Amino acid sequence: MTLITKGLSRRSVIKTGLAGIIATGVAPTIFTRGAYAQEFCNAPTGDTVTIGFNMPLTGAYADEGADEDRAYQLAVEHLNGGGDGGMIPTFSSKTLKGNGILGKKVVGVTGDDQTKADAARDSARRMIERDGAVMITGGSSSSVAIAVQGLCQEKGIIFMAALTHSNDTTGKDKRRYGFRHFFNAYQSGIALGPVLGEAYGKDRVAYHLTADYTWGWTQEESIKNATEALGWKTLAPVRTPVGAGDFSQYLTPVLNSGADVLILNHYGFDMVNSLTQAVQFGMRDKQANGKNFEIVVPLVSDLMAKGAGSAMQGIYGTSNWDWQLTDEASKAFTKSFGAKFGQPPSQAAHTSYVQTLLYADACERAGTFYPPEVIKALEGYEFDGLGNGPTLYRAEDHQCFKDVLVVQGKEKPANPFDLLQTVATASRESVTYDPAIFGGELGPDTAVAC
Amino acid sequence: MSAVTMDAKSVSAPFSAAASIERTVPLEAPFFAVKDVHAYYGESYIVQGVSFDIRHGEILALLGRNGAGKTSTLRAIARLDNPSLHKGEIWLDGQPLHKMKSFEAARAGVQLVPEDRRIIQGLTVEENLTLAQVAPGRGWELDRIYAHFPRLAERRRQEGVTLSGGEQQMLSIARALARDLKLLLLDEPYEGLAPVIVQEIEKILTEIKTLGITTIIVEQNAVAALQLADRAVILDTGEVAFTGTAQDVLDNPDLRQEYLAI
Amino acid sequence: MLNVIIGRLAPSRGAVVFDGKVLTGKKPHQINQMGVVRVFQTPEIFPELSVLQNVMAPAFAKRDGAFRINIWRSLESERGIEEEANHILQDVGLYERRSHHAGALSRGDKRRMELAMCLIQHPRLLLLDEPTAGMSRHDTNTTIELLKKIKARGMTKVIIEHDMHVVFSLADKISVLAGGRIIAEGLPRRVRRSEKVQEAYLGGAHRLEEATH
Amino acid sequence: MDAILAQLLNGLDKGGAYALIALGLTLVFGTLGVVNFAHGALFMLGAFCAVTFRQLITLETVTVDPTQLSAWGAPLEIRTPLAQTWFGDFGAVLVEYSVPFSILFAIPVMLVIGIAMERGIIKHFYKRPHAEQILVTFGLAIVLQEIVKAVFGPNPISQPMPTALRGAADIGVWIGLAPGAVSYPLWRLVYFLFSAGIIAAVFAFLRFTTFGMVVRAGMADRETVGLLGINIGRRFTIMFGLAAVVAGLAGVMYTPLVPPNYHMGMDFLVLSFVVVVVGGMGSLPGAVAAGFLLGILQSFASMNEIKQLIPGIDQIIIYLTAVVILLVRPRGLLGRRGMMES
Amino acid sequence: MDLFNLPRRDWITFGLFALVVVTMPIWLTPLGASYPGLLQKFAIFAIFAIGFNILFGLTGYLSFGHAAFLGVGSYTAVWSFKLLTMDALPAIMFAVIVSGLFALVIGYLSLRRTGIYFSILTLAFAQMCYNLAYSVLTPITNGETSLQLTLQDPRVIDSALAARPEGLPSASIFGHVFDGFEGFYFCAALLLIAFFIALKIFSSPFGMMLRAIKSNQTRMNYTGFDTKPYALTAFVISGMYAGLAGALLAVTDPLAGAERMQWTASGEVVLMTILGGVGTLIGPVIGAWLIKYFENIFSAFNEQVLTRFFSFLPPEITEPVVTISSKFVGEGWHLTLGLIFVLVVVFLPGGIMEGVRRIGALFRRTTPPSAPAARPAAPTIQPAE
Repeated sequence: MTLITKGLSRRSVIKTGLAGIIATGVAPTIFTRGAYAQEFCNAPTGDTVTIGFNMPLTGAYADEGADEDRAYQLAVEHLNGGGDGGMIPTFSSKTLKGNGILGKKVVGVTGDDQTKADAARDSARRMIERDGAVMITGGSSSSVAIAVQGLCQEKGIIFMAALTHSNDTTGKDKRRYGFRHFFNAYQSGIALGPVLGEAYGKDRVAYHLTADYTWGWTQEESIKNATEALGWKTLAPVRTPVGAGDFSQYLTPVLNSGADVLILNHYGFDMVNSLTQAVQFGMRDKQANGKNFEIVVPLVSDLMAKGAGSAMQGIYGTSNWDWQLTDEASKAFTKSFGAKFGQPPSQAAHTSYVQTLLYADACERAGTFYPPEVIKALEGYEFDGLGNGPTLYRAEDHQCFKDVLVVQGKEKPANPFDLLQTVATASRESVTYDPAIFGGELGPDTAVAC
Repeated sequence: MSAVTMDAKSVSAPFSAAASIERTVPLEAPFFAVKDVHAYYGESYIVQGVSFDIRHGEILALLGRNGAGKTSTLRAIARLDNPSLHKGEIWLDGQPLHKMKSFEAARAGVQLVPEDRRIIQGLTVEENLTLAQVAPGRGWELDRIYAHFPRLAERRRQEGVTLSGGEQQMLSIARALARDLKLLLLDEPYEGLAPVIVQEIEKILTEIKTLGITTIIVEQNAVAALQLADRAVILDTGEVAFTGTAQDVLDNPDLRQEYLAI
Repeated sequence: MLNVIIGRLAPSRGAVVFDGKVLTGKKPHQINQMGVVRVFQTPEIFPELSVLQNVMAPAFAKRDGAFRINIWRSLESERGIEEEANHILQDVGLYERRSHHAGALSRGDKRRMELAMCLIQHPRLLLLDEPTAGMSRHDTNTTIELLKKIKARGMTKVIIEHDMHVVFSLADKISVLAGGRIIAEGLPRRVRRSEKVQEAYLGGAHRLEEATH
Repeated sequence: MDAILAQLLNGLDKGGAYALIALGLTLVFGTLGVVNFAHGALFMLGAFCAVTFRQLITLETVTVDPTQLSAWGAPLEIRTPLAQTWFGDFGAVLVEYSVPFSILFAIPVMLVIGIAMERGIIKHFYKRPHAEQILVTFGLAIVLQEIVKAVFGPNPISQPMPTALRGAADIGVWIGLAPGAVSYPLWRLVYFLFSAGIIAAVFAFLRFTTFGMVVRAGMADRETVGLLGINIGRRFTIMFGLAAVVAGLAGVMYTPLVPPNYHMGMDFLVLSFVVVVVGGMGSLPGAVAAGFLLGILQSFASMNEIKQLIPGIDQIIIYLTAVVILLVRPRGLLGRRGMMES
Repeated sequence: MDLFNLPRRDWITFGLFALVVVTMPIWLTPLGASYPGLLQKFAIFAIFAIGFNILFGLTGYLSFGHAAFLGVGSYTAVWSFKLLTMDALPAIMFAVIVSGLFALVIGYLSLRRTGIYFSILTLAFAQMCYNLAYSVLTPITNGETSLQLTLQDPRVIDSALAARPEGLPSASIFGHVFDGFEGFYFCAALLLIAFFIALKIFSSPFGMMLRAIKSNQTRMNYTGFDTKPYALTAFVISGMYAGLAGALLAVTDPLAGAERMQWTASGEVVLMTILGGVGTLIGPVIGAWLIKYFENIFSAFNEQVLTRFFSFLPPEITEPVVTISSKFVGEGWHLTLGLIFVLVVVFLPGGIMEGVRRIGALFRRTTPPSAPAARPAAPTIQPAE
C-alpha cells in the first residue's frame, strides 16, 4: 500500500538536518516557480486572497476568541491599506505596501472552533473546502491548535497558530505547515523560576493543580523542573477536569497538605474560577510552614486578570506581550486597536495580528502563495518591530524565540485595563532551548492539490 | 338499541331554552339530564349516545353488564378528562356541565364517589375531609360528618389509605358529603366489601336517600342497587337499552336475564 | 388466579402444574411457550399495530420460539402466517378491519381480536378472563358459538366469567372462588344447585326473589 | 481527620446546591408530570437576576471627553455611579450587598418567568409523551440561554460577595480543634445554610399549609382533587412558579462562587437529572437525600488518597453511583413504583 | 433471494433515497453546502441517526448515551490506522465490532430498567466513558488533545507491504486515497447500505416485534416472546450503526476526540431523530441533515454576509434588519435551532415527516381518485411518505 498524494508530489530542497529523516521514497522533481502556480490547494485565482480565521466564538475561551476576531479585522484592514497601518510601518520587513498580499485584496472568513478539536477541524475544513482559504489562523487552546495543525498538514494549508502555549504544539506534535508566534510553557518556566526564587525563597513546598490535558501537563512539568532547580519541593500534582467550574473539592485538601505555594496550571475561565475560589478559601491570608502562603499562575493574560479581579493582585505569571509595553511597535498597535475598538488589545489579539502580518510578509518575500515557498520564507526568519523585540522563527520547530515577560497582578490599577505590570524580562537567549528535547517531526512540505 | 323502552318523560326534551337558564327548577321538572352523550377513551368509542334524566331527589340505578359503559358514563358526568366527551349535553339544575372542567362540575354540585374510593395517599382522614372543603361550596361541617361516621372520628389522625376497605368507602362518601352537593354519583359502593360491611354502607346510603340527595348508583349487585333506587337505566355496549322504574326491572326476568345475567 | 398461572403474580405457597411440568417460577414467556395462553379482562393488545399484525405476532412466537432475529425475510413474504391470521380473523369477524389500527377498535372488537391472538397459537390450555365483558348481547352469543367451535377442536380452557349464561353454556367443569377459596367445584348442574354459590356469587338470588314478590 | 471533616463540609455544600436544584425539578415533575429540561436554564436565569440587579444599581453616567485620550488611544470616559448619587450611603450598602439584595429582585422575576413559561408552553405538554416534553423544554432552554448570551455576552460575569463574608471561617476552632485545622469559606457556609433553609421552607410549606396540603394531594392523585372542586391546574402553575423561584434563588446565591455564564444551567442539568433519578422520580425527600449523598461522595472521591487508589474516580463517581443505585434499587432511593417506567 | 426481498414500495423508497443521496453535491450547491467536509458529515450523521432510530423509533427505548458508541468507533478506527493499516475497511470492521461489544455490555445492564431509568443509565454510562476518555484513559485516547496519527505510528501491515511514505498518510481503500468528493461517495455508499438494512429491519418480522415491544411490552411477554434479547439486539444494532458512523468520522478525518462522547452529542442525535420524525425511515436522516446544515452554514454567517444578503433593501432598513437577523445566525445559530425545536415540537409532534404527511394528505384530498389505499398489512410502517 502506498500513499498517493493526489495532484502532485514535490518537495523543496532539503534544508535542515531534521528533514533528512523524512527523505525517503519519492525523488524530488524541481520545477520553476511559475509552473506550479495552480497546482496547490486553494491557489488564489482572482483579485482576492482568502484567509480563514478559526477562533472560539462560543465556549470557555470566547473572551480570547472575541479579541482575536478584532485583531483579524484590524489586520485585514491594515493589509488592504486601511486605517493607520498599525504595526506595518514599525515592522522590520518593508514588503507590505497596503495593497493586500501580492496585490490581491485580503478577504477573511470566520468560523467558530467552540474550543473543541472536532468542531475546530470541521470549521477549518469548511473554510478550506468551501471558502477556499489559503491560510488558516486562530485557536486559543492547544488541543485545538494541534488538531487544526494536523488537518492543515494533510490539506497542505499553512496554519498560523494564535494562542497556544503547550510545549507539544511545536514539540512532539509539530508540523511543517504549522507555525507558532506565541511562547510556550517551557519558556514560562525558565522565565518564572528566578523571579519566584527571589520573591519566595529557596525553601518552599509547591502544590500543583493542573488542568488535565496536554497543555496542563507540559506546563506542570516545566514549572516543576524550574522550581525544583531552585530547591523547592513538589507534592503530588492534582489533575482537575477542564471546565469544572467549582474547584472547591480540589482546593479543600490543599489547606492541610503541608504545602506553602499553590501553582495553578489552569487557563481561561478555569484559572479565573480556581484562583478566586482559592482566595475565598483564605489561602492568601494563610500561614504555612512559618511562611506566607502564596499562589502562582504561570500563564496569565490580561483577559484572565480582568476576570479574576482583585484576586489577581500581587500574583506572578508570564505573558507573551502586554499593551503597556513602551516600544514603538506596541504603542502603534495599541493605539490603532484602541481607536477602533475602544479598549486595549490583549496578548491574544496581538499574537493573532502578528501572525497574519508575518504570513502576508512571507508570501511577499517568497513572491508566491505556493506553500512550500512560503514555509521556506518563514523558516529561520529573523524580524523585529512587532512588539517583542528581535524575534526568530526557528526552522527546526517553527517556534518563535523572543523575550518573555514576567508579570505581576497590579495592586492599584489606574484604569480597568491596567491589570498587569511587567516585573522582569527573560531574554531571548535564556529561553532558547534545544529543539531535540521535545522530539516530534515536522513532516514534509509537499504541496497538496484539493 | 333493540330493546329500548323509553318512558314518556325522558323522550320529551327535558329542557326548553328558557328552563335551562332558570336556576331553580320546579320539583317535577327533570333536575338532571344527559342528552345524547358520546365519549371516547383514546380511540375507543365507549359511551355511544346515552340519554336519560332524573328528577330532584330521585335515585337512579345505572345497570348493565361488565364493560357496558356505566363507569364511563359517571366519569363523563363528573367531567373527568377520560373518557373525553365528543358530543352531547349534560345539564344539572340549569347548569351546563358539558361545558365545564371537572373542578367546575364539582363546584356546580356533582360529587363522584369512585369505584376504587381514591383516598389520597399521604393525607390523614381529616385532611382528606378538609381537602373537600378547600374549594367554594362547603357541605357538611366536620362535626356533623364525625357524628354520622363515628369510625372516621376515631381514626381522624390516621393516614387515609391505611383504613380498611369499608372505612375507606365511608371516608369517600363522607368526603362527598363535605361538599355542597346536588348530584351524588356512586360507582360500585359495595364492591370488594364483606357482607357485614355492605350492610353498614347500605344503611348509610338509605340515610342519604332520606336526605333527598339526587343520586346515580352504579352497582354490580343489581338487586341491591334496585332496592335503593327509584328508577333504573340499563346500558348495553354504550347505549341505553332500557329506561324505567326500578320495580320494572325487578319484575321482568327476561330483561334481567338478557342484560344483567341474573 | 389466572395471574398466578401465567406468571404475573408469584404464589406464596403451592404450585401450578401443567402437563406434568411446574409452571410456578417460570417467566411469562416460558409459560406461553409451553402452550398456556390467556385472554385478559381488559384487552391487552398492541394498539399501534394493525389488527392483522396483532394476530400475526403471536403466530411468530409459536413458530419461531421466544426469540429469533428474523430480518432477512420481509413481513409480506410470510404468506403462511398471514393466511392463518386472516383465517382466524374471519372466524372472529374482524377480517374486513384487518388493516385498521388496533387501538381504534371498540372494546368488544379488541377482545375478539385478543381471542384471535390467542387462538392462532393453538394453545394447549386457554385461559379466558371474562371473554364477553363489554360485548353486546349479539356479540356475546357469537363469541359463545366461537368458543364452542374451539371446544370441539379439543383445547383445554379455563374461563373466568361473571356472566353465568356464558359459563353454563360452555363449561364442562366449574370451580367457584370467593375470597380466595374454592367454595364449590364440579359439574355445572351441581354447582348451580350449591347454596353457597347462590349466596356468594349469583348476586343474592334469594333476595331477588324477595324483591320481586 | 481534619481533611475528612473539611471534605465533608465541602460535600454538604455541593450537596446543598444539587439538592436545591433537584428539589425544584422534582416539584415540577411531581405536580405537573413534566420532565423539565429547562430547569437548568431557570437556575441560570436566577443567577442572571443577580447580574442584572447589580448592573442596575451600578449604572453609571458616562461622559466622553474627546479632548483627552486614554492610554490605549480611545477618548477618555468619565463615569459617575448613579446609585450613590441617588441613595448616598444606602446606595453604597446596596452595591456592597448586591447579591443578597438581588434575592428580593429575583423572587418576583422568577415567579413571573416560571408562570409565563408554564402558561405559555408547558401546559400544552401535560399529556404529550415525555420525549416531547424533554424536547420542547430542551429547546426552550436553548432559547433562554441564547437570549441571555445575546444580552449579557458569552463570558462569565463575576459577582463580588460582600466584604464581610469574604475569606474563610475557622470551623475547627468552633468544635475544639487546633486553629487553622479546618477552615472553610464563609460564603460557602452561607450557601449551605441557605440551601438547607430553602429546603426546610419548601417542606414546611407543603406540610403545614392548606395550599401545601392541596398540592401534596394533587401530586398523589390529581384527578380526585379535581373531583373535589379544586382547580388544581392553577395551583400547579403557582408551584411551577415556586420551583422556578427555588431554582432562581439557588442561582442567585451561587454567583459569588462561580461567575455565572449563559451555559451554566446546562452544566447543572445532567447532574440534577441524575440526582433526581437516584433519589427516585417524584420523591421530594429522595431528591434532597440523593443531592446530599452525591455531593458528599463526589467530594470524598476528589481526595488525593482516594484518587490514587482508584484513578479517575472523582470524574465518574456520580454516574457510577447512579448506575449502582439504579441496578440495585430500580426506582432510586425513595421512588414510587410505576413512576416513569414506560 | 431473501436478502433482496423487499416490497416494491420499499424498493421505490430506496431508489428515491439513493438518487437524493447521490445527487447531493448537485442540489446542495445553491444552498452553499456542497463541499466534501459537510457532505461527509451529512452521510455520517444520517447513519448515526438511522441507527439510533432503530432503537428509539422501533422499541421506544430512549438512549441518552449513544454518542459513547460513536466515540468508541472513532477511537477504534484511529487505533486501527495507527497500529495496522491506513486501509478504511479493517478500521470500519473493527470499529463496528468493538462498538457492538460495548453496546452489548452497556445494553445488557441498562435494559434491566425501562423508561427514564433506562435513559439515565445509558447517560451515566456514556458520561463515564467520556470522563474517563478525558482523564485516566489518556494513554488510549490522548485526552483532550484528541487521538491523532503520528509519524511514529507502527502501522505494521502498511510497513510490511510498502516503504513508509513521508508525512502523515491518509485513509485509503485498497491503496486508493480518497480526495474530498470520493470520501463523500464512500460514506454515501455506506449510508445506502445502512439505509437498506434499516429498510429490511423495518419491514421484517423482527422489526414488527420491536414495534410490538414499544406498543405493549407486557403483552409481548404473555405472547411468548422473550423481549429482553429483542431489545438488546436492537440496542446492539444501533450501537453498531453508531460505531460505523464513528469509524467514518475517523476515516474522513483521522482524529478522535472525547467530546464526541459527551452527553450533548448524545442529545444531538435524539434531537435529530425527533426533529425529523421518530419511527419513520427518512425522518432521522432529514433531522440529521438539517441540524448539520444549521451548525455548519448558519454559524458561518456574519454581519458582512447579511449586509450583502439584505443589500436589496433600502439602506435605512438594512441596518436594523441585519442587526436583528444577526442574532439568529453566526454565534446565535443555537437560538435559531432552539426556536425551530420548540416550534416543531409544539406544532408538529411527529416531526418534519408529520408535516410532510399532512401536506401529502392535503394534496391527496384534492385529488381523491388517485389516493393510494393504505397498505393493508402494515399501516404503521411509514417509509418515505
